Amino acid sequence: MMPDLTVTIGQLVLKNPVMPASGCFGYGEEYAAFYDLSQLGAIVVKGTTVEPRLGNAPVRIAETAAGILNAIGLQNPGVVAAKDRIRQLARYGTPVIVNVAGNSSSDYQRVIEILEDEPTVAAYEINISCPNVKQGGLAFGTDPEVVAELINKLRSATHRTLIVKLSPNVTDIVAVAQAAESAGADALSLINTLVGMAIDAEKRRPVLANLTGGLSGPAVKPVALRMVWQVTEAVQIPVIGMGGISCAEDAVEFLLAGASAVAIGTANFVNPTVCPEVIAGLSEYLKRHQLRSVQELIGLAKAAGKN
Amino acid sequence: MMPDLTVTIGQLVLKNPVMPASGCFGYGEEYAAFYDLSQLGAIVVKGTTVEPRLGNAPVRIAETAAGILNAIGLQNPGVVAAKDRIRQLARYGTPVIVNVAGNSSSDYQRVIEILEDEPTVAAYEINISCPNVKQGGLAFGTDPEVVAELINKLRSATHRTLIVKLSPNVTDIVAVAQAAESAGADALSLINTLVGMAIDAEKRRPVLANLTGGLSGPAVKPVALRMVWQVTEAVQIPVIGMGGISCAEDAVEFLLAGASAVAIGTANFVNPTVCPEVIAGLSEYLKRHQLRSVQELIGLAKAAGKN
Amino acid sequence: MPRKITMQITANEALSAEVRRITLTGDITAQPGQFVQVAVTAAHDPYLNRPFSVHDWRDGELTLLYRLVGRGTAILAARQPGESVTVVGPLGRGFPMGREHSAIIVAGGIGAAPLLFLLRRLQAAGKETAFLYGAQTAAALVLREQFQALATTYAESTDDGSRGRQGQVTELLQEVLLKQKADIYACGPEPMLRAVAKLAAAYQCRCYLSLEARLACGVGACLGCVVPARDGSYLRVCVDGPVFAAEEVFAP
Amino acid sequence: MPRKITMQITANEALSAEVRRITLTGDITAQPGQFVQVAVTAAHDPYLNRPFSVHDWRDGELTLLYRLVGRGTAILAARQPGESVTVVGPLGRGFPMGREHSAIIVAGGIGAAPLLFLLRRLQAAGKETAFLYGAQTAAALVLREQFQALATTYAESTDDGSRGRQGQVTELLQEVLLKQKADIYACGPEPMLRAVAKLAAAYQCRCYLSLEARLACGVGACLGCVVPARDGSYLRVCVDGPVFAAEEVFAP
Ligand SMILES: Cc1cc2nc3c(=O)[nH]c(=O)nc-3n(C[C@H](O)[C@H](O)[C@H](O)COP(=O)(O)OP(=O)(O)OC[C@H]3O[C@@H](n4cnc5c(N)ncnc54)[C@H](O)[C@@H]3O)c2cc1C
Ligand SMILES: Cc1cc2nc3c(=O)[nH]c(=O)nc-3n(C[C@H](O)[C@H](O)[C@H](O)COP(=O)(O)OP(=O)(O)OC[C@H]3O[C@@H](n4cnc5c(N)ncnc54)[C@H](O)[C@@H]3O)c2cc1C
Ligand SMILES: Cc1cc2nc3c(=O)[nH]c(=O)nc-3n(C[C@H](O)[C@H](O)[C@H](O)COP(=O)(O)O)c2cc1C
Ligand SMILES: Cc1cc2nc3c(=O)[nH]c(=O)nc-3n(C[C@H](O)[C@H](O)[C@H](O)COP(=O)(O)O)c2cc1C
Ligand code: FES
Ligand code: FES
Repeated sequence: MMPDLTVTIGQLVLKNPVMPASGCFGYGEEYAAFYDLSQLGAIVVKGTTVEPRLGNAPVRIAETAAGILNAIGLQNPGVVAAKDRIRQLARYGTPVIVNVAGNSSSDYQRVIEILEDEPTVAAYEINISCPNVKQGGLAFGTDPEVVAELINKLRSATHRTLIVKLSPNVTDIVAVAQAAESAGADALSLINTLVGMAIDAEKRRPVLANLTGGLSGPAVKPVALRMVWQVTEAVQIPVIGMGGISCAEDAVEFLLAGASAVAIGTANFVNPTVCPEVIAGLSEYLKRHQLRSVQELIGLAKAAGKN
Repeated sequence: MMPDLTVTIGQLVLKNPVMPASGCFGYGEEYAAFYDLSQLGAIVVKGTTVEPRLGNAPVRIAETAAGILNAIGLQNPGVVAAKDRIRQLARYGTPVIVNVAGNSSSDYQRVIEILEDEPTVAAYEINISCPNVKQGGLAFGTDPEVVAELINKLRSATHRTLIVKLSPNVTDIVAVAQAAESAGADALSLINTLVGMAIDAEKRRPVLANLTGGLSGPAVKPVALRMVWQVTEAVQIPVIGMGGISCAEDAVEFLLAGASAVAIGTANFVNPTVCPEVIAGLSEYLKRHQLRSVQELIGLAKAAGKN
Repeated sequence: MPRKITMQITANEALSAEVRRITLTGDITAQPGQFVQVAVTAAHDPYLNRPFSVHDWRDGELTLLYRLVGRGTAILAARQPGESVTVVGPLGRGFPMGREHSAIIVAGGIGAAPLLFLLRRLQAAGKETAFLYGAQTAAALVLREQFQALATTYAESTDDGSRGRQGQVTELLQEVLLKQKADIYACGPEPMLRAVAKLAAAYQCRCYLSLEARLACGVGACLGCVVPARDGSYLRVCVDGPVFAAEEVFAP
Repeated sequence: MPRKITMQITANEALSAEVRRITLTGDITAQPGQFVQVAVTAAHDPYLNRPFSVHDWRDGELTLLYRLVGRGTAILAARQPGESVTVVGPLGRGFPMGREHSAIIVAGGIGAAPLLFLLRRLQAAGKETAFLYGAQTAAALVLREQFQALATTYAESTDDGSRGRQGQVTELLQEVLLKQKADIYACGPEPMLRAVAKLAAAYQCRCYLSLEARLACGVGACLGCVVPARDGSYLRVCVDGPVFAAEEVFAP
């Protein structure tokens, strides 16, 4: 018997808990060459702002040990153009989650307003944590009160599932998580990238034109797992876990830590078929461990962690 | 001509900017089998507390992608026994820096008091950031006011060089750095480990008995470089940079980012002769780049980063 | 359509101290100017796949030419025939076939890599080809006989004069352009490409350049590999290129 | 004194589906029961060195027996004769020579690794040795002929009865202990070691056990590899062991 992979995130019932992470999957079409995107639990599209953004100057990517730094700077065509591309995803019949970014709460509101009449959109993921945008961005993600205020406003702007994406660059991620929860978030996603830097020893200058960038990939997995564990101890709403997932075993670890679903980012770059491979691997894992449903895995390591 | 590797940290003049990181070098004797420790710029011994500490239960170490998690829990023989072992290091004639840990400001004061009459001790490194000790430890390192208060007290307890070791697990490391500086710290060292976690997918439980541990090794280098860059922009006192250094090129990157010296931790475990290799490699680098002194490297990437 | 493909290594040999050639068999197709991403290791360090232009492709056999510059290429060099390697490709937009009867191909150092496949295709299309090959020293003119044998005309230059004309390969280009109009194709270091683009503009020739950038995904999803376009926007090297018309990317 | 040594691989062969033997030459010394840390890769993933007991050492030749369990051992298995590998060692405290005329060696599975060198030394010291070898199946009794040829007496058991006695190797131990007093040496899975320690205590024999833990530094500096001692403190497997007297670590 096939194990049941269904999970629920707010109003969304996902046929499996695996989705690409925002900014790592464009608007989906690039990976459609490699497999049928309808296999995915959900599709998360890239950070979308009201106006088009050019993004940062190159160099935008630096490779680091078991990871990368990126400083894309939210390059995107703006919500109006993005809407057309999002509509193309309807054919896959899998929920589409739009990652929303901005510099002010009215920016976020405006993006949601414009997308409200687009039926392809299933949920919003509020990116309060992009480390590569200089004004605003970071501040939103680090102060629980500012987060609560923003999410309150967005809560009245939509009845759709509202996911708040948390920054790991904080002293106390639990406080931010709880603020988002009490302001009405339906779910949380974490982690966004850790702020980092690379320096070219030979050229004696920073590698990235933006100086700093966001660290992602296997290198950050231990930090992500810890934060997912901590946050799921402290909130009732579901958490989408991410940070360095590159195989089914990694995904299992996030579920065991308490995540209800997982997102895969940088690993797509190294292995374009990682998402379907993780979905298949999850099924295998459940069968091997004689579990009927992926939901049995969620938070299962917590009990063990307590004795 | 041999390039000049001398750097100054508070009252210490180091013959080169390379030292082992605390907790990764015991009290020195283990690595004395591999090379003459008098080659080192300084020797930093492990976190020392007033009373002996047993440390955490095993499992204490988990390997992660390009790094490790540790949850040693400050196992140490207590300051009185440590003093005898520190005295053994006098023969190397290189400055000995004692990493001081505790749960309260009087703990730290007490350790310093007991070490004040030991001439082998050249400086104290105040560990306000050990993530593996449950009470106290973490709180010290994250709140600028608490840090200022602690360092104020310790400043009156010693005329020796006082180095404050910062935690990377904070929203704003610059605020903590500035608090330590204004309270009278002679230098800063960063970063300590990032709080992380590992889960065993097969056993479905956390790997570490302590649940969380501190992440170190090449994986954290980008975060460490960023923090060294940020902190050295904001303070006047010298910074000892660390986090993932495993070769001379890595050390150069930290110096270029603004560090006045570097410490090498986890890499000793993989390559027991990494410290002398980095010292030799620094000389090579300076020769190849026709620089007369390592001091010319300090912060050199900042200028490039600004155009 | 790009795919993830497991390929078998059939040869992996040194052509010079710095340049090697690896031959892979497997179910892949390619056009001249396209590239593949090679998963040099299954471990997480180095993390990203390495992009290499298709040096040649026929009968299910893919050949790459690679210069040893760092860790990834060192790992690739240690892989043995018989082993398998994961490749993602074919990727990117290759060289268009052009309109003129004559084609000039300008190769700078390892930039020669994608130009063999192009040269064969242009010859097969009945074009007259001039292959201009520049490098720092004679030893770096790898596979010179091969290019010389295939091209209608062939000329070469080295920085140190150890073979061919001493000087820049663009001097050779200027001489050829004085005599004929042609479509120009080039791959090599950026300063060379800029100089080629300038000459092409001066002589009003179509000009196609293969660019490099640091790639992450290689498929257009991450926006990591952009170069500034003439119109102020950014172009992705991996899918909008790696071959660009000169006027898309360089001011004349 | 431990050192960091570059060694040459002279052989690296499969002894069973899971167990391999690698032979290295270079300037190293060792005592039975000591181990080395092997830098399986120069990249940062996997990051730590892998510890392996000295299976044998003579004439500048170091032999390790290793079981394929994960990524590090898989990388090691792919290394070719002729390549070099960095090794740190010798590390740890080995087996003491004991006091009785008779020695019983108990090997559980890959726990046999350090016991060949010990067996040779005990024989050379003129002791009478009983080698008791247990594993899950016959195939896992690697090098059984070698142990059998060297030891004064030899007995074996498998969980599935596919060779030797069906059952636990500790049953064989009990039988031998009924007949004679001896120093006991053991390496194998922890439950086996605990059972051996219990029998040794019951028959009042000295007993030395080689333990495993997750190591980081391997030299005593990180305090990562501790096991609880009987006295409530912690012992470091890497320098206080890996060989411990049974009563240091296990309650009788
Ligand atoms: C579309 C495309 C096609 C390519 N085709 C070929 C080819 O056919 N043959 C060939 O030899 N090379 C080719 N390259 C370049 C090749 O990808 C790099 O040389 C290779 O990835 C280096 O890997 P490494 O791990 O050995 O070097 P690393 O250790 O990653 O780097 C070594 C040094 O090279 C620099 N570097 C690495 N990659 C790049 C880059 N893409 N741009 C600028 N600097 C870089 C690094 O900063 C570092 O200084 C191509 C690149 C692209 C984008
Ligand atoms: C002093 C000492 C001597 C040893 N001698 C030998 C020997 O002679 N021959 C031999 O085959 N092995 C020996 N081992 C064990 C050997 O070090 C490990 O099997 C090896 O490091 C695994 O590496 P890997 O990368 O293949 O596995 P990994 O991918 O690191 O791990 C695979 C699985 O094994 C588990 N694991 C790995 N290492 C350990 C460990 N030390 N303790 C418990 N679980 C672990 C992991 O949790 C994981 O589930 C020894 C260990 C020690 C401490
Ligand atoms: C190139 C790149 C672009 C990204 N863009 C966004 C984005 O637009 N919005 C967002 O919320 N997160 C963005 N992220 C963060 C990822 O969604 C994810 O949170 C992070 O990379 C950690 O997961 P990973 O280690 O699996 O990549 C981006 C990450 C990368 C690598
Ligand atoms: C096993 C281990 C023990 C450590 N113990 C201490 C300690 O006692 N005091 C301290 O300030 N830092 C301690 N650290 C942190 C290191 O000194 C260093 O800040 C950190 O590991 C980052 O450097 P690295 O990546 O080079 O290891 C320890 C790190 C490790 C890995
Ligand atoms: S490499 Fe990702 S868009 Fe080009
Ligand atoms: S492994 Fe570091 S003390 Fe034993």
